[in-house]
Formats: sequence, structure tokens, C-alpha cells
Amino acid sequence: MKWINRIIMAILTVFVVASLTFFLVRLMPGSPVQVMYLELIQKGIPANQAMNQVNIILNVIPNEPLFQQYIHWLGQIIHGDMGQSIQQTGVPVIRLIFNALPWTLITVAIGLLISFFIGVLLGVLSAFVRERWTSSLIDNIGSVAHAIPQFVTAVALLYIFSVLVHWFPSSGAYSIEVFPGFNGPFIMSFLYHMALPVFTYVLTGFGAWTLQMKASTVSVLKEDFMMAARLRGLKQNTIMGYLGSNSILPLFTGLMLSLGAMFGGSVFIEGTYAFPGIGNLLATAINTRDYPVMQGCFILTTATIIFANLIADFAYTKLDPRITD
Amino acid sequence: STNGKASGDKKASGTITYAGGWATNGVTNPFGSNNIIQNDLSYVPLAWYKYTEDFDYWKVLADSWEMSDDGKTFTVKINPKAKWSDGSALTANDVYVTFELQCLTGAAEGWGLSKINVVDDHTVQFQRDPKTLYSKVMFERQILNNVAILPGKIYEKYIPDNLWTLVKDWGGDKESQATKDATAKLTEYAKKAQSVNLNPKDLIFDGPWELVRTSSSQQLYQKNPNYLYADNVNAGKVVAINQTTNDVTWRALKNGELDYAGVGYSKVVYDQVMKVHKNSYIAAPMSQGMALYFNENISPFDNVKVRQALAYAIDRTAAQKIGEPIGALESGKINGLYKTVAEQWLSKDQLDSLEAYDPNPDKVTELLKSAGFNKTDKGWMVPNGKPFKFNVTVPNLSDWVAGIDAITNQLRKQGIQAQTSVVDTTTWTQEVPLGKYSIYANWDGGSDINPSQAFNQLYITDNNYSVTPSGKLKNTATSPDQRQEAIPETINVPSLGKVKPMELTLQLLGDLSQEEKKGLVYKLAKTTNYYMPFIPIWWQAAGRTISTQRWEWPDITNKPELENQYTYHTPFVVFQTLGLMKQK
Amino acid sequence: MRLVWKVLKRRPSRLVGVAFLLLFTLMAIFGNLIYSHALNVDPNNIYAAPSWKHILGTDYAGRDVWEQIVRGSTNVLWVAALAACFTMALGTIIGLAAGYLGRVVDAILMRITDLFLTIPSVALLLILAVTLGMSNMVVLALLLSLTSWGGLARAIRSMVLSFRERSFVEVSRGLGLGRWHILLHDILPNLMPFVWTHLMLAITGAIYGEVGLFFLGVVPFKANNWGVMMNFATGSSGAMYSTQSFMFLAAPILAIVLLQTGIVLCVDAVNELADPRLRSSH
Amino acid sequence: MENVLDVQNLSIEFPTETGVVRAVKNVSFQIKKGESLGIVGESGSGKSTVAFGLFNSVPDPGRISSGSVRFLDGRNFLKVNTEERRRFYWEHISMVFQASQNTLNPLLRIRRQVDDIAEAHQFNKKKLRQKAQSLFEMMYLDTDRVMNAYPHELSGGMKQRVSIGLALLLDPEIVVLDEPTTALDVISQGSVLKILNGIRKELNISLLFITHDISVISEVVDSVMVMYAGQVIERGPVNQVMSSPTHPYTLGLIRSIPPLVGDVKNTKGISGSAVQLDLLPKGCPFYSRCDMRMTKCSEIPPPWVTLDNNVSVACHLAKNEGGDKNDRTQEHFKTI
Amino acid sequence: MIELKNISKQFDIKGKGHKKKRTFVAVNQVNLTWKRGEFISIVGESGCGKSTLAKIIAGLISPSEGSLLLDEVENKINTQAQRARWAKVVQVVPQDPYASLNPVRKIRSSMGDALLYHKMAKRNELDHKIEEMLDLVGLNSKETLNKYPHQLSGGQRQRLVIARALSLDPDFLIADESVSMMDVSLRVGVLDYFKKIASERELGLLFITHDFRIARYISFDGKIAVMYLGNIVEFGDTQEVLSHPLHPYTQSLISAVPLIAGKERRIEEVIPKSFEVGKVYADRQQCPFADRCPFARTDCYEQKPLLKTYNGNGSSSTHQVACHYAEARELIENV
Ligand SMILES: Nc1ncnc2c1ncn2[C@@H]1O[C@H](COP(=O)(O)OP(=O)(O)OP(=O)(O)O)[C@@H](O)[C@H]1O
Ligand SMILES: Nc1ncnc2c1ncn2[C@@H]1O[C@H](COP(=O)(O)OP(=O)(O)OP(=O)(O)O)[C@@H](O)[C@H]1O
Ligand SMILES: [Mg+2]
Ligand SMILES: [Mg+2]
Repeated sequence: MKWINRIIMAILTVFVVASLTFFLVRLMPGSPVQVMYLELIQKGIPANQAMNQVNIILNVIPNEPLFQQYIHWLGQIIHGDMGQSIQQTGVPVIRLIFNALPWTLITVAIGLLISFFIGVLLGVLSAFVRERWTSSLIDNIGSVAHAIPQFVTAVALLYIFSVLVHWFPSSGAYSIEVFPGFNGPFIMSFLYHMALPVFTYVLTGFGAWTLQMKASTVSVLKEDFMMAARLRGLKQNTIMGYLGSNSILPLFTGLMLSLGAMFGGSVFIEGTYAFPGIGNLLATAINTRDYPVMQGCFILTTATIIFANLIADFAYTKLDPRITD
Repeated sequence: STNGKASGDKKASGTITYAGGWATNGVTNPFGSNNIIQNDLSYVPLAWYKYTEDFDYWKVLADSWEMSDDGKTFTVKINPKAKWSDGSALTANDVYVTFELQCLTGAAEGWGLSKINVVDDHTVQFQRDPKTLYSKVMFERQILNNVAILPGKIYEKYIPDNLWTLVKDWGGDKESQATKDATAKLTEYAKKAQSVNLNPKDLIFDGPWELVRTSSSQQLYQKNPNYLYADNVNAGKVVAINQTTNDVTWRALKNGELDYAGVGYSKVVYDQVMKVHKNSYIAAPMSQGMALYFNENISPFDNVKVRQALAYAIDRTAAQKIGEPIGALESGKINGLYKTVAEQWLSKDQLDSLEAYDPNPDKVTELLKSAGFNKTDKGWMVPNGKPFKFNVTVPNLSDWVAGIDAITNQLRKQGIQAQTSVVDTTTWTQEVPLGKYSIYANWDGGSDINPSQAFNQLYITDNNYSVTPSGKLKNTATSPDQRQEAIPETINVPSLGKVKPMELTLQLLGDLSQEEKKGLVYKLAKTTNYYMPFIPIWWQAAGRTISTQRWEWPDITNKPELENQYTYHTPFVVFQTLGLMKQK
Repeated sequence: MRLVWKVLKRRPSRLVGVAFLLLFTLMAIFGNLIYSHALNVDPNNIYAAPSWKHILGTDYAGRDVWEQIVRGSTNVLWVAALAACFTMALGTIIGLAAGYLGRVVDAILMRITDLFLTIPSVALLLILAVTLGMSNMVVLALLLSLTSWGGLARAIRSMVLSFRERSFVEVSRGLGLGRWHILLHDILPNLMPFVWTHLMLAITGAIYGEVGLFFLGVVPFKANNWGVMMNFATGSSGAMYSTQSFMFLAAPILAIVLLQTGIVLCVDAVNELADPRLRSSH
Repeated sequence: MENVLDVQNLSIEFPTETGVVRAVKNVSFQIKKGESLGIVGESGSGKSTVAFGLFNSVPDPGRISSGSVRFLDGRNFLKVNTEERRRFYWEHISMVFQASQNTLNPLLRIRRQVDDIAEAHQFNKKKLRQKAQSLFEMMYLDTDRVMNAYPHELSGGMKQRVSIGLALLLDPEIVVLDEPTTALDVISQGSVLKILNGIRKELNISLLFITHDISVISEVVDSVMVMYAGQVIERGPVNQVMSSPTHPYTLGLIRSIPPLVGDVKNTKGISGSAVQLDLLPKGCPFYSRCDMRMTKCSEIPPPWVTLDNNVSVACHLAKNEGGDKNDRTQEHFKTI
Repeated sequence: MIELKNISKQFDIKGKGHKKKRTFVAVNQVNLTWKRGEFISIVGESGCGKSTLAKIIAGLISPSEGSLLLDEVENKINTQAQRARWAKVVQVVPQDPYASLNPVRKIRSSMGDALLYHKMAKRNELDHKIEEMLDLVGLNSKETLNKYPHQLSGGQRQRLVIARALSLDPDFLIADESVSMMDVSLRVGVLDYFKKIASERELGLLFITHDFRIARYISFDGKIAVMYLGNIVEFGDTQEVLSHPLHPYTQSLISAVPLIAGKERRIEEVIPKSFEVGKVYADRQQCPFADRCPFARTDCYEQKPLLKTYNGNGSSSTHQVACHYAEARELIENV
């Protein structure tokens, strides 16, 4: 019951965000209709005719009041239709998104997992050696890595690994010469292309985990049950298990939340590496005022975050017996 | 099905990788508005224009062609050996449908195409509307060179039965209901034909390579064994990389990934790229540049003297060094024409009679003073005592920004409160015609090396007028502010007297003798040189980079027809067809 | 002052941090005074090597890189500081209101906060930046804060909720003190260490957002900004591709890294200074 | 009877930024088989630290600076290697913690925690679970429910009893109880004390019972040791110490307990504040709060004197023979 | 004089999982009269509603039912003004002296706040006032005023809290477990302060504790109320209740107090059937202690006993008990 409520709430939130962005993107200066309309007029087509043509080409009714457009859009979205791209006439937004999403999702997920893993390791390490210089070194590295903007790291990595030494490719998600699908060459090519984006996610991501894990571990280490476990003569493995499970648990919610942040960061990272994911799609859409695509990216990202949160909460109740719901 | 067809072909084992793609996630539809197929590679036109002298072509799909003396019919014979990639013959119907498609978008009507007749399987007759302002030469070039032949089978179904009636209506009175309806109908059909998404496997090709696969950043092509000149083609594969931003292409070039790229450079990158992988640079001419435009509705830029003073104040060469250091041509004498075109159309004396506007501080002072300006210790003041403000709006194309920045810096040093404002390109596109900016950077020149097009752009289109197919001028401005150039109908040019630039341009567009045209061009050039509706800063570099690491490219010294291919076509398509490229 | 020094001295990393921060602050304050004239474009001195005249060399237009960094710092730091202050104000006020003004207000404010937390902030920032055109620093700062107050508001709210149950608040209520009095005198001072620490982190966030916007190049710009420098260095000017132009690429990157490092290293010092419990427990 | 535990001169220090805190100083005591010893002292007097010292696992950053701890096997436990130490724990010495609510892993069911102990000490899991169940039953717990419960599902008193049960799981020779009742309600506390008393007698194990509330102790222990500022200041059979305390501090502790019957007039707290390790004089640590202090007390550390009634005490006032000491306790008795 | 008339407080407990919301009665139908100068101790196990009752009296939470009378005038505490006025009548000293001082404010501002707020002191005479207050509780104002709470010892903190409560010059003082966090040796000192100050100022003192020893010590000449699950189950003069407890719950509480060897001796013990405090919800009509009572009979489960005066052998008429089968016992005697 509670979960059904939450799911309904989540869907509602996505809807509200979608509606808000509907109006927001249309407030941007330079509407695509205007651009095309003026282009046509300059070609010598009379005003009303030009409007007509824009109407046909762009799949929008020009001069339609915003609210009417919204009602229109509502009708579409209820049928699960996100509309068609304005700039790439005739291409459904869904298709653009599904072309871009896998790349982002996979790189973000791998980046997240690796950074989480490294962060947790370093955090535990730092907690164990606390009050010593290694610990403060780890902490400082963690917080600095966390504070350096993603695009700075991305540019630096690009410079080093793609420009100075040509270890990694300069753009794209895979080489066109391999056949996309579940085959060795394709996977290798993909891994090769995603190395730098993933590396960037890891470098900018692990710091936060290190700090959180350290804080969490330090507080668990202070807990009486850790001392108790030691005095009970439990094996070192068991004790580390106690420590690990108790200190990682609070990080789970953050794990899912950071998925959203990383989706946001993809705008910078994918831009820098010319990696054809959601971030790139969004940046292009913003540049060309491709409203439906912008909205599509927005809705998708928001939905991903919201549902990731939902899953995190759900998993949390399963993992932590203290939360009974 | 298309996979591996050429795999046995020993000769065609090489791969050409080039940066040329622009589309991102578009449709595979060679007629589509976001087509991802590099049409040059997969679809060829009837003939390739050499861009040297009128009437000089390489035959591609066409065997022969002829323009009737009265200029009303143009007959083309198709090479009977021409085939589609699936082995079927390429016939007159394919050509017919291809040009019908052109009518849907209103393009063909613009050139004066009024009807097409299929004479036999390999002969097509094009009818030209004699009233049109489009010259015979241009008409011929459109038919032969500018349109790639698409498969008729695929597009037939998008052509309305009453196409030619609609085309006729389209050319009628602009205000009539029939014209409006026809336009609407045509656009609707065009849209259908353009937005359909075709699977590469269902497509057939008549060019040297067929599309195999696309990703969001690359396309893969494979040799078409049924291409008319397949024997000459020795590149088994072509990989096209999307040219989203220059730096992606630079990196690829620096990494030795590319055989060919058309990309601009900054000096440092140029030096680096040319050092490696046997890259070399071919400075292809291009008739586009960057210029400063004035909104002559806004004081003090309505004053010719102020504009001239600014021309004297700006060191264009210095700006170009910063904004477009590699491959760019100097703007030369300010006359509205591309430098080489001007040299071709104007005599040396005529050229010399034009003012050069080399940087000259004395002239600046003189002109501004005579315009009522005052120089104080705070810089120049306009006649009403306020500071002279020079605020240029630039779209965020970074080379432009850098160049304009250099100019504002120059002006500031001369006591003018100059400033650069950068807006994003979309906003800029929208706001320029609305007359929002007093000074702005914009593209310079028509899209053709034909002077008529250049002046058409400058004096008619940019002035918010348009030429109707029947040769009349029509004001398209929707508000007074929109007439941003606001060039008066009559300009009093010293040594020429009263000149009506718009009328002259209109005449230039028609069928005239070369001599008559040259006379008009001189008048217009002189007018431009005096009236200064814009200040050209540089001509854009259209340089191409080739790598001779894997391929040997043809020698272009003293072969302007080959050199021109770097500007107007994807050069290796032509070179491969002509059998001029060798693999290393 | 003695206290500040004492706290800083405790860890060398803090001193390093403060040194960086001080350097940039001085740059930001005095930069515009030293370099009051317009940047000098010099086509004959493009990508000059570092020299006494140009400490960090020159850029693609022959302009002094060091000068740009200094001018950039004014913009970057002002906007960041302003944005961080706005974020703090917004987050704190909303958090306090949600935590203290009863359930209805809480429910409404928290829904809004959740909404802002779930909307991908970078995307929102991009769209808003293009929409508003970012005509001046205040607008830009407001914008940056608009996308970043959510986390703080939520944290403040939960802290208020927990402080509300604390004994000393109960005592104050028992002493008959008014709600607002308690909020301002009992609860707020307890939040201040957190708010101060968060302020520092908000500055790093604002720098990230601001520089990032300019780096992406989707927004109009007039001012000198490290993001614009990076955009040009990685983009059109191609500074990335030659050792000759290395300084133009490296300078803004280094500036950002050093500034962020400085702030981060100061965070724990600020934390200690703001919290009397931490200060004297040593 | 032999000593199950023999502690000699145990000293424990905590290095801090302001200096070294000597939390435990030269503490020596022995516990015989089946005997139970109580340690009483104020907060901060070093009781818990002694307990952790027995396990050779003083919390960070503490270190054992000197002394020896010997169990039945006679080896110095402080020199035993880690693995052997691990095996020794719980099988020979176990502990019930001060805040034993928090000594159970919150993420695991009690059952699993029993299993973990079985695994660590290579016991049969099934048998050990049965053992645990029988122990829980002894403690008036609903065994099935408790075994399958997560710690947070149990009340404080229940968790405390579970902890005691777990401490007895491997039949250790000695169980250390660090304030096992402080956090409990009156009735729960009463029940726990009763259970402990019962088990002690039934299983004949030794107890080390630590508390700051001297009233809690008298029913459970045989002898008592009073600590102040890390030092033992009085030690002896519980009845002797309770009825005739020798050290002024012990006396003060007893006097601060309000009686349940009779007059309350003589109830009196100890003046001054609780143990402050950084303000100790050279001599007697209790000097500043003692109302019978003499000048020499601040200078000369009081000698360790064993009195007739088996009570040992570190106080300048204490004398092995002579009447005035007896007079004083006598007088004190009257006041109670 | 403060009178509680049928005061009840219910909390809605959120249902877990599918279970419905339940109403939990924290304080049930409590009647109590508390005169100026009178010392009353309230004893009971954790969770029995002692603090809730204290908060109701202090006006910190409003009762669900019943009324609060001050000098026979019904008193409502809804507005800020009423709360401020009531604050000068009743003050609470909370359990944890550390948590009840604002950790980030100096003692001076913590102490001065209320005085300024109620305009009982002007800003310029504030220091003087605070010094007076601190002198009263035996603290050196010079040493303490500029310190933060964590720089003071537990005993000092507790005295500060008392001083602060007294700063409004209330007529009644409630001490909620005020010494349970302190060391045994320091407790008596603080208790003495309470006693001394309350008698000097003729304050009514309501002392909440779970320890009978402390209850007896503080209200030696006063009264004791024993609470169980929100109900007052026994009420009477301290000596009387302790020497002859009537309710089985009181008896088992007293039985559980550890005795000091050589000073006290147990004569008889009453041990409850279970060591866990049960839960009683609003809908049950039974003796709340029935589930644990070793003497419970059938009607204990059916009918809820009311608090009434016990007229058994030799008891004074003030001794009240809520038990169907109340029986006086003597459990402990002096050695
Ligand atoms: N981690 C530590 N760092 C520094 N000093 C410590 C540490 N742990 C304990 N101490 C010091 O050791 C002394 C003894 O502490 P211990 O916990 O043994 O006291 P205790 O008698 O058990 O007190 P309580 O009754 O409060 O449990 C204390 O004064 C304390 O200051
Ligand atoms: N705000 C509240 N919401 C729900 N239940 C509450 C609330 N406050 C108290 N209770 C419940 O009311 C009961 C009585 O609580 P109260 O704090 O008065 O007990 P207490 O006798 O003071 O206990 P302790 O000795 O532990 O302080 C407890 O079971 C508690 O869980
Ligand atoms: Mg302890
Ligand atoms: Mg309570």
C-alpha cells in the first residue's frame, strides 16, 4: 500500500516536472518557430504562407496560445508520446532518447560503481588510520577530487590521454567498423571509447564516497557492538563484515541520489568527449531550441532519479531491519 | 544484403576516413531534411560542374545534354549503362521523380522549372519558364550539377498526381488563394517525403559507395560495385565522422585517424596538425566571410561618414590574424564581392578607382569631425555630446568573437567606446532580422561566386525585399525595425551620380550579356565601396586537410577544375570516380 | 584573530588552503584596480611564451593570460560568493520555515524542495541561464542558488526538527519564551556551524556551476571568466594541441583547481571556528 | 582455591593532545574461582578501562604501559599473540558492557549472532543455539521470540539479559560486567541482579562487577574494590567495606546513598566535583575533596595498608592498630 | 495551589504496516493537588508517563482531557501570552543538564534570555541579576558566565539549570529525573539544593524519579505518587507509602531496590510476573497492572480499580490506592 502510494507520488512528480519544463523551455529566447518563420519570410514567402509552412514542417501550430499548446501536449503525453524533434523533423523524441540513453546509463553506472568501490575502500582505510597523516591525506585528496568540477577533470584527462599520448579515442561511443551487438569486437570498441568518460566519473565521484564512508566507518567503529564483537573473539572476517555492512548501509540512499547528479554531469563530460549520450543530446537540444527533445531529456532524467530513489528506499527497508515499513 | 559485396574486390581494399558528417541522430532518407546519409557519396548528379568556365562539366550519370536556343527546353540523355546498387537500371523515371521532388520544396520553381517530360527511357526534357530571372547557365547548372539523382521507385509515391498544376498555381499571383493552397499542398507532400525514415537496407544507391551503418557519430559506407565508374573506385570503405565541433576533428587529425577533413584552424593547431601523419593543407576558395553590419535605422550609423570612418579605423588584417589566422583571405577592397570574383569582373582601373580604406587615423578624425563628432579626453562624442558607443553583437562562434574582440580593442584605443556582446547563435538568428542590434557580425556575401547572388543578398534580401519569380520586388518586412539595412532606393555616389542599387541588382539577375553585366557589377561595387552598408572583415577559410599517409591525392597544380572540387564537392568522390586517387 | 591563527595552525593543510583562498580573494578585490583598462589585443604576440611581461604568456589574441586569470577571479569569486549567500539564505529560510512552522507549511515546502532536488540541476541551470540571459552577476548568482538550495533546506529542516525535540528548546519553551525567540536564539545558533561549513561548500558548488555554464558556451557572456577561457582553450583556439599554447589551457584549469582546493582545505577550519564545542575540546 | 585472574600493577595511559592521561595506575587484584569482585568508583575513575585492560584491548588511543594479567594458565595475557587472544576471549573471559543495548549488531538477528560466536570458536552451531536458548530461559526471556528478533525489537532490559546470556554462552571462567544495570528500570535492574546472583552460585563462575552505584553491589559480590582517579584506594570483603569503610572516599560514597528506612539526616554527598584526572596532587588523589585531609596528604602518596578485617586501604588516616580508626567507623555507624 | 482534574493525554501511535492507528494513553485520568511549599515525588518505571505529566503541568503540552486549575481558577494555556504567564508559575528542571543548556551559547546569554524576554531585568542590570542567581546556587559567576556548557562539570550544569528555572521566580518547580544522570556522590548535593531552595522560597516541588531512595530523600516530609502506565496507582505521605506500600506494583518496585548490606534488610518480596512493562491501549478496561500482578484475580481483568482512600489497619486517611485487593506490607527494615 505504502509503496503503491509512493509510486503514484513518483509518477505525479515526474508529471509536475514535465509540466514545469514544458513552460520553462518555451520561455527561452529564440523559438524554433520564429527562427524558421523568419527564414522563410526572408526567402520571400508571404507572412501567412510562411506561418502555414512552419506549421507543416515543425509539427507545431504557430501562434497557438501557450496554454493550448500545453493541453495539446497533455493529450500526447498521456498516450506516452513525447512528440517529435523540431530540428530533426520527423524523428520521434523517444527514438533520439533511446539512441542516447544506453551510452549514458552504462558509463554512469560503471563510473558510479567503480567510484563507489574505490571510495568505500579509501574511506575504510582512512577510518582505520585516523588521526594520522595518511588519513588526512586521503581525506584531502577525496575532498579536493570532489570539489574539482567535472569538466575540468574531463578536459585535463582529454588533454593527457587523447592529445598528448593517443591512448584513447577522441570521440564517439564505438567504432563504426564493428557491428553493434553482443559481440567481442563491439564490446572491446565500446570499452575503449568509454574509458575516458568513465575515468572522469570515477575521479570526480570517489571523493564524496571516501568522505562519507570514512565518517560512517568512524562512527560504526565507535559503536559498542564493534568492541563487543572483538571481545567475543569473532574472526577478523566476521568483524570486518559487521563493520562493512553497518557502515555502507547509510551510503545507499546517497548512491541512488548521486545517479541524478551524474546524469547532470554528463552534459559536461559527454560534451568534452563528444560522447553521444543524453548529456550531449540535451546540450544540442538546448542550443537549437528543440523543445520536445529538451523536455524528453528532462523527463527521462527526472524519472530516472525519482525511480532510483524509490528503489533505493525500497532496498533500504529490505537491508536495514530497523526500518519497518 | 549490401554487406560484403565488394569483399572480393582486391583493388578496393582501402578505407577513406573523413570528417564531413554533420547530422547527429537524423533519418536515413536522402531527400530528408535531416538526412544522415552523406549524399555526395551515395548519390551522384547528372554531371559535375568544374567551376572553371560556364558549360564545362564532367559527365556522371548523363551522357549528353542540350539547351534549346530559345532557352525554353533543356534535354538530357542518361548514360544507358547507369545502374542502381541493386543492379536495376537507372532510367529517365528516376530523374523525373528526382526533379519532381525538387518541385515539392519549391526549389525547382525558383529556378523557373515549369514542366518535365520523359521522352524515352533515357531521355528527359526540362521546360524552363522564360520569364524567370534565373539565367540559362544557372538553370543548366542546377539540373546537371546541383541535384543528386534519387531512386524513383522509392519516392514516386510521395508525388501528388496534380503536381504540375500545383507548380503552375505556385507561380501565380502571390496573394491569390490558389497560390496559397498550392504552397500548402506542396509543402505538405514535401514534408511527408522528407520525414519518412528509410532503412539503409531498403535503399538503393547510384553513387560510388552505399551506406551500411550509422551510429550517432559516424557512418560506414561500402563500395557500390554497380556504380557506373566502379572500376575507377579503389576505396572499399568510407567512414564519415560527424563534425560536431572543430576540436573533435582536430584531435582525429592529430591522431592520424583522418584522410580528409574540411576544418578551420587556429595557428597553433594548424602547426601541430601539419607536422604529423603527412597532413597537408589545401586552401580552397570560398565565397563566405564575416562582416560587420549596421542597422542604419539607428543613429549615428545612418551616417555614411561614420561608417566610412569606422572602416578607416578598423585594421581588418590584424583582426583576421586573430579570428581566422589560417587560410582566410583578406577582405580586400570593400565592394561587396569576393576578392577573386572582383578581380574577374572588374578591370584593373575600375578596381583602382575604389577606395581601399586602409587604416588611417587622420581620415577617421576628419570624417568623424565632419559628421559633427567631437573628440574629448574621454574619447569621441556624438553630436549631441554623448559618448560614441560601438556595441557589436556576435553569435558565439568563437573565431568571430575573437576577431570582433580585436576590432573593439582597436576602436577603444582610438577613443570609441567599443564593446563586444556575445549571444548564442539561435538568439542571434532570431534577433538580427528584428533589428535588435545596432552593429552585428554576420555572414558576408551570397552563397555563390556569381556577383548577382552576392548583390542580391546585400541589396535585396538583407534589405528585407525579395524577388518574385515574375521578376518583381516585394517588401517582406513585417515591421519598420526589420528593415535593418534600410538602404535607400537611391544613393548619391560621388563620380557616379544617383544609383538605384536594388534596381541594378534586379537587372543583374536577368539574362544579360557578359559586358552588360560587368557594367552593372562595377556600378554596384562602386556604390558599395562608397555607401559602406557593411564592413567585410575577412573571407572565411575553406581550407581542406588531406593526409597522404594512406592515399595519394591528385596533383592540382595548374588544374583549377580539380582544385575547385575541394570547395564545391566532396573531392575524393570526384577523384575516385575519375580514377585519380591511389592507395599507398 | 589569535583564535583563527590557532585553529589554522593545527593542520598544515588548513594553512595551505587559506593561503590559496587569500591569494584569490586579493586577486578578486584588487584585480580590477590594477587592470582597469581594457585587455590589450596584440596580433603580433599570439601565444607568447611566459616572460616577465606576460607571466603566463599570452592567448590566441595576444592577450595576457595572467591578466585574464586575475580579472576572471573577480567575476568568479563575486558570483560564487553571492550565489553561496543566496543559497544559504534560501536554504536556511526554507529549512527553518519547514521545520518550525507546522505540518502544512512543512509538507508544502518539502514537496517543493523534493521537486528541486529531483530536477537535474545542471540541465535546469542551462535552460534558465539561456532564458534569463544572465545579464549581470546578481542574476547569475540567483540562478545558481536556485538550483542548489534544496539539499541545505532539507538538512536544515531535519536539524530543526531534531533540535525542536532537544531538551534546551523544551526548557526555553518552559521559560515562556516565544516561538520566534526560540527559533532565532536557540535553534539558529546551533545551525550556524553547519551553515558556515555549508557556505564554503556552496561556494565550490557555485564555482562549478558558474564556470561550467561559461565553459559549455551556451550562455551569452561579456565578462572575463575562467570558463570562457577554458571554452576557448579547448575549443576554437585549439590551445590544447600545442605546447606553445599550453599555459592558456593550463592557467584556468589550475586557477579552478587551486581555488577549489583552497576552499575545501579551509572547510574543517571554518567548521571548527564556527562551533565552540570543537574549538575548545582540543 | 586458585586464582582465576591475577592482575599485577596494571597501568593504562591515554596520550592526548594536552598530555598523557593516566587512567589506571598500578592496579592489582586477584579473583578466585567462583568468587565475585566488585569495582566501585565514580564516573571517570578508570573502571571500564581496567576491564578493557583485562582483555588487552584498551580503546584507542590508550595503551597498557605496565603490569601483567594472568589467567588460569599463568601466562601474561598481555604478551599473547592476536590469534590466541581471540580464541581465549569468550571461552575463558567474557564481558557484559556498560551500554549493552548497543553491543548487538543491529543488522543481524540474535540467532545469527549466536552462530557467529559458534563459528568463531568452532562450536557446533545447533548445540550452541540450544545452550543459548536454555540460558535465555534462565533469564525469563521468551526464547523463540528473542532468538528470531533483531536487537531493535527488544526492550532495554531484554537486550541486557540477552547480553548476559551471550556472555555465559561458552562457559567462561570469568565474566566481566561493566555497569550491567545502569540503564535499566528499577524492576529490571532488580531482576538482573537476582539472575546474576543465581547464576553465579549455580555455575560457580567468577564475576567482576563494575558499578558506580555502591548500593547495587552488596547483594552480588563477595569483595569490593573502590577506585578513585585510576587508583585502588580500598579493597576488602563487601560486608566489611560497607559496614566499616576506612577511606574517607568510601565513607562518602556510602553516605551519599539515601536510606530506604530510617532517618535521612546523615545522608551527605561528597563535596567538589567528580574525578578530574588533570588536577591531581602529588599525594592522595582524593585530597581536594576529602573533609579529613591533612597537609601531608597533598605531598606524600598514602601507603597501602592492610587492616585486621582483611580490608586494605590507601590512606594516611588508616592504621593497622590503634583505636582511633575503630572509633571513627563506630561513630559513622551510629550516624547511619 | 495547582490542581489536576482528570487529566489525560493520548498519543496517536502510527500503525506499523497494515495495522491501524492506535491511541496510546500516556496519562490517564490523573487527579492531583499540589500546594505551595509541598514536596511531591512521582515514582514509576520508564515510559509510565511521568515526563508527560510534568509537561502537562508545565504547560508544554496540552492535555487531551481534563483541566488544570491554579488557585481554583481554571487555567488554559493556548496563547503565547498565557504560556509566558504560566512560565512564571511553574518551571521544569529537565533530566539531562547537558542537553538542557544550549551548547553553542555562552552561559551568560542562556541565563539572561528569559529575564530579558519577560522584561524582568534591563539590559544594564542583567549581569548583576545573573550573578545574584548564580550566587544562590553556589556558583562563581566570574568563572562561569563566559563559558560554554561543555566547559562546565555536570554538577555545575545542573545548578545552572536550576538557577535558570528559578530566575522567573516561579511558585512551583518540577524536577524531572534531575539527578539520574549524575554520579552518586554528587546527587545528594544537588538534591540538597532543591530542598533548600524550595523551602527557602516556599516553592512547591514536584520531583520525578524512578528511584525510591531519592524520592524518599527529597519528599521526606511530603508525598509520593506511584505511577504505572499513565495512572497514579498509589498516593500518600512518603513515610506511609514506603513503610506500608499498598499496591502490588509499589510493593514490587520497592522489592527491586538493591539493599545496602549491613544497613537494610529485606523482610518480604513481591516479584512481578513479568519484567517487561506492558502496554495498555485506550480500549481496554482492566487494571493496568493485572498482567504482571502476582495477586491478580479475574475481576482485575474486568474492572479498572479507581484511586481511593485506603482505610485499612492503622493507615492515615491520606493514603490512596487503586487496587481491588490492596494490602499493606512491610518489606524492608533497618538492620
Ligand atoms: N579514548 C580516550 N581518550 C582519552 N582519555 C580516555 C579515553 N577513554 C577513557 N579515557 C579516560 O580514562 C578515564 C577512565 O575512563 P573509564 O571509561 O574507564 O571510566 P569509568 O570509571 O568506566 O567511568 P564511567 O562510570 O563513566 O563508565 C577517564 O577519566 C577518561 O578521561
Ligand atoms: N509525543 C509523543 N508521541 C507519542 N508517544 C509519546 C510521546 N511522548 C511520550 N510518548 C509515550 O508516552 C509514554 C510516556 O512517556 P513519558 O516520557 O511521560 O515517560 P516517563 O515516565 O517520563 O519515562 P522515562 O522514565 O523513560 O523518562 C511513553 O511510552 C512514550 O513512548
Ligand atoms: Mg565505564
Ligand atoms: Mg521521563
